[in-house]
Amino acid sequence: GWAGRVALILDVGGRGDLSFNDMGYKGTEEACAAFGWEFVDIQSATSADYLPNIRNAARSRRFDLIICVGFLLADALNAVAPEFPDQKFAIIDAVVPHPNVLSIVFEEQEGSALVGALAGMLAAHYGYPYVGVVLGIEIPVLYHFEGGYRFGIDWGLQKYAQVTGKKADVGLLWVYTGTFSDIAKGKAAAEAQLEQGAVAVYNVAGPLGIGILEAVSAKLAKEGREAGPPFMIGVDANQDWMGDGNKVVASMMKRVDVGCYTAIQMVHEKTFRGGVLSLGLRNKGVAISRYPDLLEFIDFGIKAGVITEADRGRIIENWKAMRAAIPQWIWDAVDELEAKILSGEVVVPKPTTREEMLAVRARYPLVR
Amino acid sequence: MAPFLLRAERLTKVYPDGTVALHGVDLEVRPGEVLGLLGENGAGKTTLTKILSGLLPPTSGRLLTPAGPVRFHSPKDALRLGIGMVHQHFALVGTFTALENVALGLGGMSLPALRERLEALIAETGLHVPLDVPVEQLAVGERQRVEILKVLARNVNLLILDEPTSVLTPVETAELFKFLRALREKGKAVVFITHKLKEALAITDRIVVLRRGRVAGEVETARTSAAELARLMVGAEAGGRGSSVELATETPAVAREARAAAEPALVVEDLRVRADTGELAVRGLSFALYPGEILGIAGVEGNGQTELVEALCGLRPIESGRVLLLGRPVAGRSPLELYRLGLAHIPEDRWKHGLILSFTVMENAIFGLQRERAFRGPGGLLRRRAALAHAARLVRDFQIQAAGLHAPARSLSGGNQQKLIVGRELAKDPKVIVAAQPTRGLDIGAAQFIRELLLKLREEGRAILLVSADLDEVLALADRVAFMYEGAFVGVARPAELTPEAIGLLMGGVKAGAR
Amino acid sequence: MTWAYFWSLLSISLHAMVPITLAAVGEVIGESAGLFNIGLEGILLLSAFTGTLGAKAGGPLAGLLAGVATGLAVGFVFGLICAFGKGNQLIAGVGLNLFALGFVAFGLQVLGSPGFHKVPDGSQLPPIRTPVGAFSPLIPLALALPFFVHWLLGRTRVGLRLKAVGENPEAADVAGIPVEWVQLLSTMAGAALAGLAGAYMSVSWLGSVTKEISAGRGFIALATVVFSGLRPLLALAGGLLFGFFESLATWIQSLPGVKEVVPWQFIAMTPYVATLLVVAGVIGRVRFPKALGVPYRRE
Amino acid sequence: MSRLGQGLRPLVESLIAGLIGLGVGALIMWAWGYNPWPAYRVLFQESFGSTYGLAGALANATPLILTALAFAIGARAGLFIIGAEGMMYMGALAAVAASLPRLPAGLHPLVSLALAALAGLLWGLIPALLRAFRGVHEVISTIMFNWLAHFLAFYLVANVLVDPVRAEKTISVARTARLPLLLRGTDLSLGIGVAVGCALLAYLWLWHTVSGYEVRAAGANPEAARYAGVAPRATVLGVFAVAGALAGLAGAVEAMGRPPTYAVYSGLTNLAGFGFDGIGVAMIGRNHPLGILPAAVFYGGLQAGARLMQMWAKVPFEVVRAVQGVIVLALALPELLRILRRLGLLRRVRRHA
Ligand SMILES: Nc1ncnc2c1ncn2[C@@H]1O[C@H](COP(=O)(O)OP(=O)(O)OP(=O)(O)O)[C@@H](O)[C@H]1O
Ligand SMILES: Nc1ncnc2c1ncn2[C@@H]1O[C@H](COP(=O)(O)OP(=O)(O)OP(=O)(O)O)[C@@H](O)[C@H]1O
Ligand SMILES: [Mg+2]
Ligand SMILES: [Mg+2]
Repeated sequence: GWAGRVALILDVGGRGDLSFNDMGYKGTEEACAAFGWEFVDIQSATSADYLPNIRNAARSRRFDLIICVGFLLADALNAVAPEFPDQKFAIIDAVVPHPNVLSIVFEEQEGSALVGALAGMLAAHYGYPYVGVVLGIEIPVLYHFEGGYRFGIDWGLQKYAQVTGKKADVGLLWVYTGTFSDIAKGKAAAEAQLEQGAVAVYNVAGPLGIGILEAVSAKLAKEGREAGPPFMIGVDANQDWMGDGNKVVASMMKRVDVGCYTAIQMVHEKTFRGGVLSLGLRNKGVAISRYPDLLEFIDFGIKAGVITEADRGRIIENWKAMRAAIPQWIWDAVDELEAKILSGEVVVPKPTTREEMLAVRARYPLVR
Repeated sequence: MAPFLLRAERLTKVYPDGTVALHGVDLEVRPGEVLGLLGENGAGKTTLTKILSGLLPPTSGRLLTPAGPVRFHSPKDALRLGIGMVHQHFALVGTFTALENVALGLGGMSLPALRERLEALIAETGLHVPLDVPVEQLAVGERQRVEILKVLARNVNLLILDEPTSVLTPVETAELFKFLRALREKGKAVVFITHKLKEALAITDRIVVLRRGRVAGEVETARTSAAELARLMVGAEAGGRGSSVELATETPAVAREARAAAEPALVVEDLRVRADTGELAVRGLSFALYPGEILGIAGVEGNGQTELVEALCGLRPIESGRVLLLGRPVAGRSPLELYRLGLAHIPEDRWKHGLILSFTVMENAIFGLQRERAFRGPGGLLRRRAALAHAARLVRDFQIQAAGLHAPARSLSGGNQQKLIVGRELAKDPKVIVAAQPTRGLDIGAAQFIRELLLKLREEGRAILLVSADLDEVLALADRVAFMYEGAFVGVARPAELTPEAIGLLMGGVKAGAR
Repeated sequence: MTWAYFWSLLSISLHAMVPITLAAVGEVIGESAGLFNIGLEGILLLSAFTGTLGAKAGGPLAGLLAGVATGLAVGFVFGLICAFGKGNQLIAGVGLNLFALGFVAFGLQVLGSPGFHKVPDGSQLPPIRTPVGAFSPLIPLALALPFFVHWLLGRTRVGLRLKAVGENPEAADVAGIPVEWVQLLSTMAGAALAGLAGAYMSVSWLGSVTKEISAGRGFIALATVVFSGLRPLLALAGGLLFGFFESLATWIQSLPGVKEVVPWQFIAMTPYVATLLVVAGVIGRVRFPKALGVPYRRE
Repeated sequence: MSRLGQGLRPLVESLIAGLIGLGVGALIMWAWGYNPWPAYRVLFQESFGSTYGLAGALANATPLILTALAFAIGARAGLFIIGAEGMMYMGALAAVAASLPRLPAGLHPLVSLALAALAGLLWGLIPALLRAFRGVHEVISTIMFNWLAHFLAFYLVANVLVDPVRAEKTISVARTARLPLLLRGTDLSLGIGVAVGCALLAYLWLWHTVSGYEVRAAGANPEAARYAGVAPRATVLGVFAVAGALAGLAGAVEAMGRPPTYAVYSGLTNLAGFGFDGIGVAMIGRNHPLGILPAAVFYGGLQAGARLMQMWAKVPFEVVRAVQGVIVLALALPELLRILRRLGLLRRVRRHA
């Protein structure tokens, strides 16, 4: 007696990254709970599995919707979708132009710009020479993050100059670790950046965030402090709750869960149409983490068995204290940037090809 | 005092591969005796003794001591009861020194203390070995001595020796026998395996002959003869080979006119070769080997024979001097090239150079010949049919006992492994043959077979260099015997001209006519 | 680079050195006795996993012990198969790696949060705080252990017997040394150290386990063993060399302006190139126990 | 030992090992509260039970056959070459690069394969030389070269062969150079033909040619082989070359024959692992080219079936890796022979009586 059945096909990253993939899982799970659907999640050992996995699901003709999480599955879906014209598909992070495919893409650059601005102003305010970012494998989606981040930092530094009349000399430390799995690399990279004076390290490498947070904690412990600076900046999910609530200053939330939820909802309510669904600041598909998100994701953390109910209160207290310690004008500035992006007054660059990325790097070199 | 030290009752041994090595063998070892164990290759001597010394468990049957039945789970248990064995194939740690090797077995005792103990033992037994050189750098004979010392060091009261003399010189053998007699006086027992009837007759009190895993007979040494033993070993059905056995027991009289051939087949001039240790092992050797003659090289093992042979056969670089094979320089030529020039080599260490144990009889039969027209077809294809035919021929001509042409060489008895090598090398139709210890460890039948073969080849006008630790063999076969001592010849003579004491002196390194 | 930079680089290097050195030295013990276990990667993975569970259940020490126990267990199975069962060691090792890869990933799937398991901060091994930074207590251990093993193998009767078993098991057997037991125990000891290394990664170094946490370090350790020619001190040197260059690579990458000149991928190659150069240039041929990898049979 | 026995033994052994592996796998599932039987039913139905499934199995087997051969040939020569992984990367990238120029459809695949083989070969050259002339153990050098290949591939994917509009992958192999699919609606390509062909050639080489004989001799007893005129250095170089070429082809068939992308992903997510799985396959196939064929199909089949096992039995596919591990582990045990003997499957050798 299921109202419907959905297959969630993950890329090789698989679950447990506490970010991208887990977000897809979370949204699907919630939607299934809400609409009484059956939920089958399918992981891929190698990218050679993408095509068979999608095809197997479609051949079975048992799914009302097949969601592909990650642009890596785009080619495979592109091949399978026409084979099964009346099977409904959805894909995250890629545009697959078929009438039976809903392509859900995110404006990562917008959110990245916000955390970039935050990081830039933090560095200037606390007098740190650098802001940092640790990225995974060099792929277009990550270009969106890097591009937006660079833009945001630059914007934040100008803002700082406006507000204080002082010019801050802040540079960017960035690393593509080439892995989404070797958390040791994430830790080492973050340690290196923190040691050179990064006020915050932006995690754009899913699971490596675990290592990055380890590095931040170690650095703080070394300086005998509990709360940042230096901070980590979370990604995809709201990761503010990690590290006791006072080490992740904010998260660039990419609501993959919202995307999945919406797709299922559309099918459930018979409003599903192929096409592109773009989620950005506008429709809360991308956002900088705020208090309600914290509460929501503490539950997520408890469910994942990373923290326990007992930690809830302390984490919330720590988080509030951490945010309060940062001057209000910085938060106001972040809100201002968000407003300007929404109004279209500010347009954040969205590099997708290598050339475009190089151009953005040239435009915002951010070297001291 | 108990009438016996150790008694084996109805021992049967079936190896994992199904080989039945022993069927219900009874054996009793009494204190104060040297018990000889004879038998052809594969008769079961090693297997039996491996069981007595706890290395192998019997498939059925039991062992008794005066105290009652015993079950050995490992040599440790046997050693605890004072039973020690010197193995036919060395059981030494190559990278360890003699001292360390001995130390291995002995718990407790400190190395310095052990050193004194060993030096005393060496003095007592005359088994001289350097204590501080890794044994892998020692000559086979020296290693054998270390083996014996190893067991003696743990003053056992039953000492088992599996073919100990096959690598010892007469002098050393005599020394060893002296020591064995001493043991006997002390009321200890010795089990002594050999293929040399003379030795058996010389040292043992009682002899048990094994044939095909059964006791073929037990005799009082005093009341037997070489001929009787030989018959017991070979068995009635051996028929035709009886004569060859006779031949073996007293040294064959072979015509010895060295043919005056114009051209020497092998010329060695002032040859110098280094050992693995780096010091000179061959110091300025010169000799010529003529077609139709056998030049024997006698001498205590470890006097450079191994290095000499390896140098002649392209396995070891030549330090200086000249070696001409049929007029062509040997230096810098690979073994294969030398074979193409007409050289055959029967290697001293059958498992190192001779064979590939995991390869089949067929594959071993063409080993080294694989590139010959006969076996190499168009496009480098292997002519398997030809290879099989060749292997079959060897097996027939050399009476090799194997479970088939596709059986791994590992499954052959060492004697048969040796026959396979000899057969293969001689099938190369060589002009010059370098034979190192060609009959080591072979039973009379096999050994005699190979000796006769060498004589036949000589008759055919081939030149043969025979390096052997078996003095009788050299004297019986060679036209000229060269005595090698510390890398040089101390004398070259016709066997007929040699008196026993002269031989003794030469072996000992005293130059002929130097008195 | 200021001193602060130097110290932190040093700290990163030392932390990266620990798992490789521990695993490598352990393998040196096992290989000296003739057992060649290429399953190190698997042991690291398994014990990183069990270490996490242990730590969550009973604190850091329980975590480390769980890792060691896992090592012992795996070593026991491996020894059973290879020493007593006369199994093929390469095959067993490969099997071990495959099994661990699957088992840990599977385990992480079915335990709460798939693909990743955090060690609660309270259950992590507290580091030793020094003015120049925090160091894991296992660092001094990893630095000292090779010297101990060096002494053990080179100077003691135990070492003599162990090496005898590796060089010529028949000789050892004849000398009354229980070959199989010596091999079993040495390979278990070795695996236990690898297990400690694995637990260190999750309980002390990274504070969590992922399905690929070992990330090839087991193979690097293996390479280090070969590189060392079974000399524990050289194994330590290898571990340090590798740890240092690995960290240095990450460091250089994060220095502003470098990537623009040299692509990061090439910087990331330095540890491997360095190891190769040292081996090819300095070490060259190494001698291994004669019976290494060869099962010993009496019959 | 009868030849029949020798031929039969490894087969039966592998079967028994397979059963043991599946047994332990079942135990693991059961321990975590899954029901193994439906899981295995799906696993095998979907991998070997249908044409579609079998096609998946064969498609997975294709690169494994080649990497397994690369390892097995090394093993036969006494070399423990674990560098197939890196060689394979290089082969795949070479195959992609071969699509830069335009070539006629007939010729293009051949050129691409040749280039890939060459690339793999060259990548194996340095470890080979290090081994032959500096005595550097191949284990260490090939491990290092796997990592070097890993990063070099990352660089080439991201900077040199990168798809200008899709930075996450290289340019795709040209249509003219792709290996045609043998079965529409599956990902089984002509690559399987290449792989099987290579296996047969490898068998012929090792057991029916003189140089193959010498390679095996060098592996079994180098000392004696030298004495028999086998040049050790030449052997090392030759074997590395063949292994490298085979591994290179493995990468090529994957890049040229695996729909839909026909490219190499950054992160090498469509290549990583074939080299190491190849070792496992080689061992299940007893380092024998003809044994490797069924071994690879079985191994690849398990992986193919695992996809549906997780879908219908909801058992995480990783368990299949564990099963594969146990199978290999079990194969290490010669005791399996004893079992066979009890079954009376092996003729006994009697030298006496
Ligand atoms: N490990 C083994 N596996 C199978 N068969 C064996 C094994 N060891 C010995 N045999 C067989 O058992 C029989 C007896 O061998 P054994 O070594 O005891 O004979 P032997 O009297 O020592 O011969 P030799 O005089 O050549 O040393 C032979 O046929 C031999 O092939
Ligand atoms: N795995 C095996 N399978 C079959 N036979 C074996 C095996 N291992 C050893 N043998 C044979 O068992 C016997 C015992 O070996 P050992 O070395 O004691 O004597 P041997 O090889 O007969 O030596 P020799 O013939 O020179 O006296 C030998 O015949 C040997 O070839
Ligand atoms: Mg014997
Ligand atoms: Mg013998």
